[in-house]
Amino acid sequence: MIAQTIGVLAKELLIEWRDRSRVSGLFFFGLAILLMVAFASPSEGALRDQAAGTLWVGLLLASTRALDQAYAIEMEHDAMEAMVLWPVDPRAVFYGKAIANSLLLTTVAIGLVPLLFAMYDVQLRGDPLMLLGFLVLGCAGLAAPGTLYGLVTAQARGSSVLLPLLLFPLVVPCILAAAKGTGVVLEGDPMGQGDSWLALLGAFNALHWSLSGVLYGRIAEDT
Amino acid sequence: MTEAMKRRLFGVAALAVAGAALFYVGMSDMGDDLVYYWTPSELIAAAEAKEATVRLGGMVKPGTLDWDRDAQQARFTITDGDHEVPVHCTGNPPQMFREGIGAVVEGKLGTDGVFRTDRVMVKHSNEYEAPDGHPPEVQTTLVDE
Amino acid sequence: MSTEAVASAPAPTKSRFHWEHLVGLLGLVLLVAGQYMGLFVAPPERMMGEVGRILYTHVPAAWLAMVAFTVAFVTAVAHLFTGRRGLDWATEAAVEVGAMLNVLLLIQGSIFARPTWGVWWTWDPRLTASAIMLLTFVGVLMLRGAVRDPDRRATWTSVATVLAYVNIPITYFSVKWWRSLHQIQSSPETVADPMVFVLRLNAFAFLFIMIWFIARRWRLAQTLARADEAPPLPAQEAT
Amino acid sequence: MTVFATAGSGVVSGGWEYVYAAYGVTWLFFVGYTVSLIVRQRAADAASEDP
Repeated sequence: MIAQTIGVLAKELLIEWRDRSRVSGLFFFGLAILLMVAFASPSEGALRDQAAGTLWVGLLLASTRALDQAYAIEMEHDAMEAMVLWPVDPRAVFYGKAIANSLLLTTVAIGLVPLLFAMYDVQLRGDPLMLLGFLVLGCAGLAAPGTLYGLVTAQARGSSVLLPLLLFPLVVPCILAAAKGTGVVLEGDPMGQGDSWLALLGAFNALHWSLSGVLYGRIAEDT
Repeated sequence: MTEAMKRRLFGVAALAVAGAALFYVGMSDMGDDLVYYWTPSELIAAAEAKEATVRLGGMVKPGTLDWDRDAQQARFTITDGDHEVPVHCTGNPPQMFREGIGAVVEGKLGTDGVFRTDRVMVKHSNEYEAPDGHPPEVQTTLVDE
Repeated sequence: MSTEAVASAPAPTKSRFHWEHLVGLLGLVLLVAGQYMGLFVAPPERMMGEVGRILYTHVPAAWLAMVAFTVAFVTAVAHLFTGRRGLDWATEAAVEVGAMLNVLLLIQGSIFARPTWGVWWTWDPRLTASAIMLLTFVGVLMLRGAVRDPDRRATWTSVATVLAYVNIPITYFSVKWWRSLHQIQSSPETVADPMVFVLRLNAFAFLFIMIWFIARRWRLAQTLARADEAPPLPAQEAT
Repeated sequence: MTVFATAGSGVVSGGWEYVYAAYGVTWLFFVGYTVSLIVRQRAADAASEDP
């Protein structure tokens, strides 16, 4: 199963690499959100305070665009059934795709952070490694349930509304912990709260990465 | 090992991980860091706290509450017995706010030593009591969790 | 497989009497008594005065919304293991009733918050968590509405219900730490004696009424499923 | 709005209108959901009996 997971992951990454427009599209989508929130913000001081939150709202919205399309290629080529008939463990498909989505989102996130520093006038007072930890775990937390629900909503009516409707409330803890944690890293952390948010994020990831893997197999049987 | 057994094993392992994650969140004391507030003594001791948003908790010192309801602001002093910090609050405190009650404020300590906040939280105990009922027994802790 | 189970099941009984009506009636009696006592018999609360009476109708709604979602979780898990259609109907029923109680809970909470905290809404952990809980389960119901194939709909509902449910504790803790102050959960030990009785009375009333709601909603789902799976009679007659 | 007159005293006084509103909304929901169940059940019965 691990070999299969790596196989699926390699296939997904190859597709992304051949058509790099998706990564850059997501990046500019996120950038557009950073800009728009800056226009909506009352003052520059407020901008600084909400920098971390804006980053994560941008990533959350970008993730729905990414996950919407996670199965677009399979849908286009009517390969959904082939994927089930394929002698590949559905869990391998899930983990391969979910890891690919995490990497995609993390790449976008890492690209956006320098722009956030520039546009929102924040500086990094905390540990850069911790910031990286929040970015990776936060993106992974969005990707796990997102990949699962991507499969569900890709085949349901009105999927573009349904995916955010299902995904957003589910990832509230993830977004909250990631945004709060990122904010703490950016602003400095006199009360030492970063570790707790990181732990919460870790627990969220453990919960959803394990459970979604089990449930994905069940869903894939029925598609 | 057969394919079905592997599958079952994976399912059990995944459920164990999920359960452990939930258990960890519920049982560990990592929330303590976050629910944590500083007492006036600790706030005064922590020099680096001048710019970051922190929480300050203590008792509203009797006789210090100056509440201007029309201007929607209040001044009062938070004390822990040893030290006290003057607080300037913009926005109305909740109705149960009064002198001698436990309160936690969230904001920043200015360079002039005044703590500015727009968030006042009253910490009344979780007991529901009849007015002439038994006196509350567990009102010693300011913040229960 | 489940289609056969449905087809071979006995036809719906025509009698108007079902066991759940007894439970519902008991619930109604208890509710009248409990709400009356909450309004006029129980003493006013020490700090919150008369407004504290909202507790007797608010807290049971909160408990029972959680119970309904727990029922949904259990039937969803059972459905994933057995694939029985009846369990899917039960999940649908319990999620809908839970969502209804959750809306009620939020409105009551809002009414409670105004005189005690001075605002209709505050980003209090329990308020926030229950609003998110409502959104997650409304998402489940919407997902159900978006899928026509009954087997697929059943599986997806179960999966979404399981995820929504296991997410509740982690959501609760995250928002608790986000806006970290709220009085801790009241338990019977921290509520004065005469108040516990009224609270329990109302809780049982809500419980029985919830059972009645879920049972009725289950029968509705059953009727709808049978109507859906009935052979297309007009087409057969035409040939 | 008797409730706000005592703001700052630490005890909430009055406020019966809120109590009645909260209890009223409870009954409203229970009755409303019951009605909705009955209406939907009728419609479903009608649909399944004579297609």
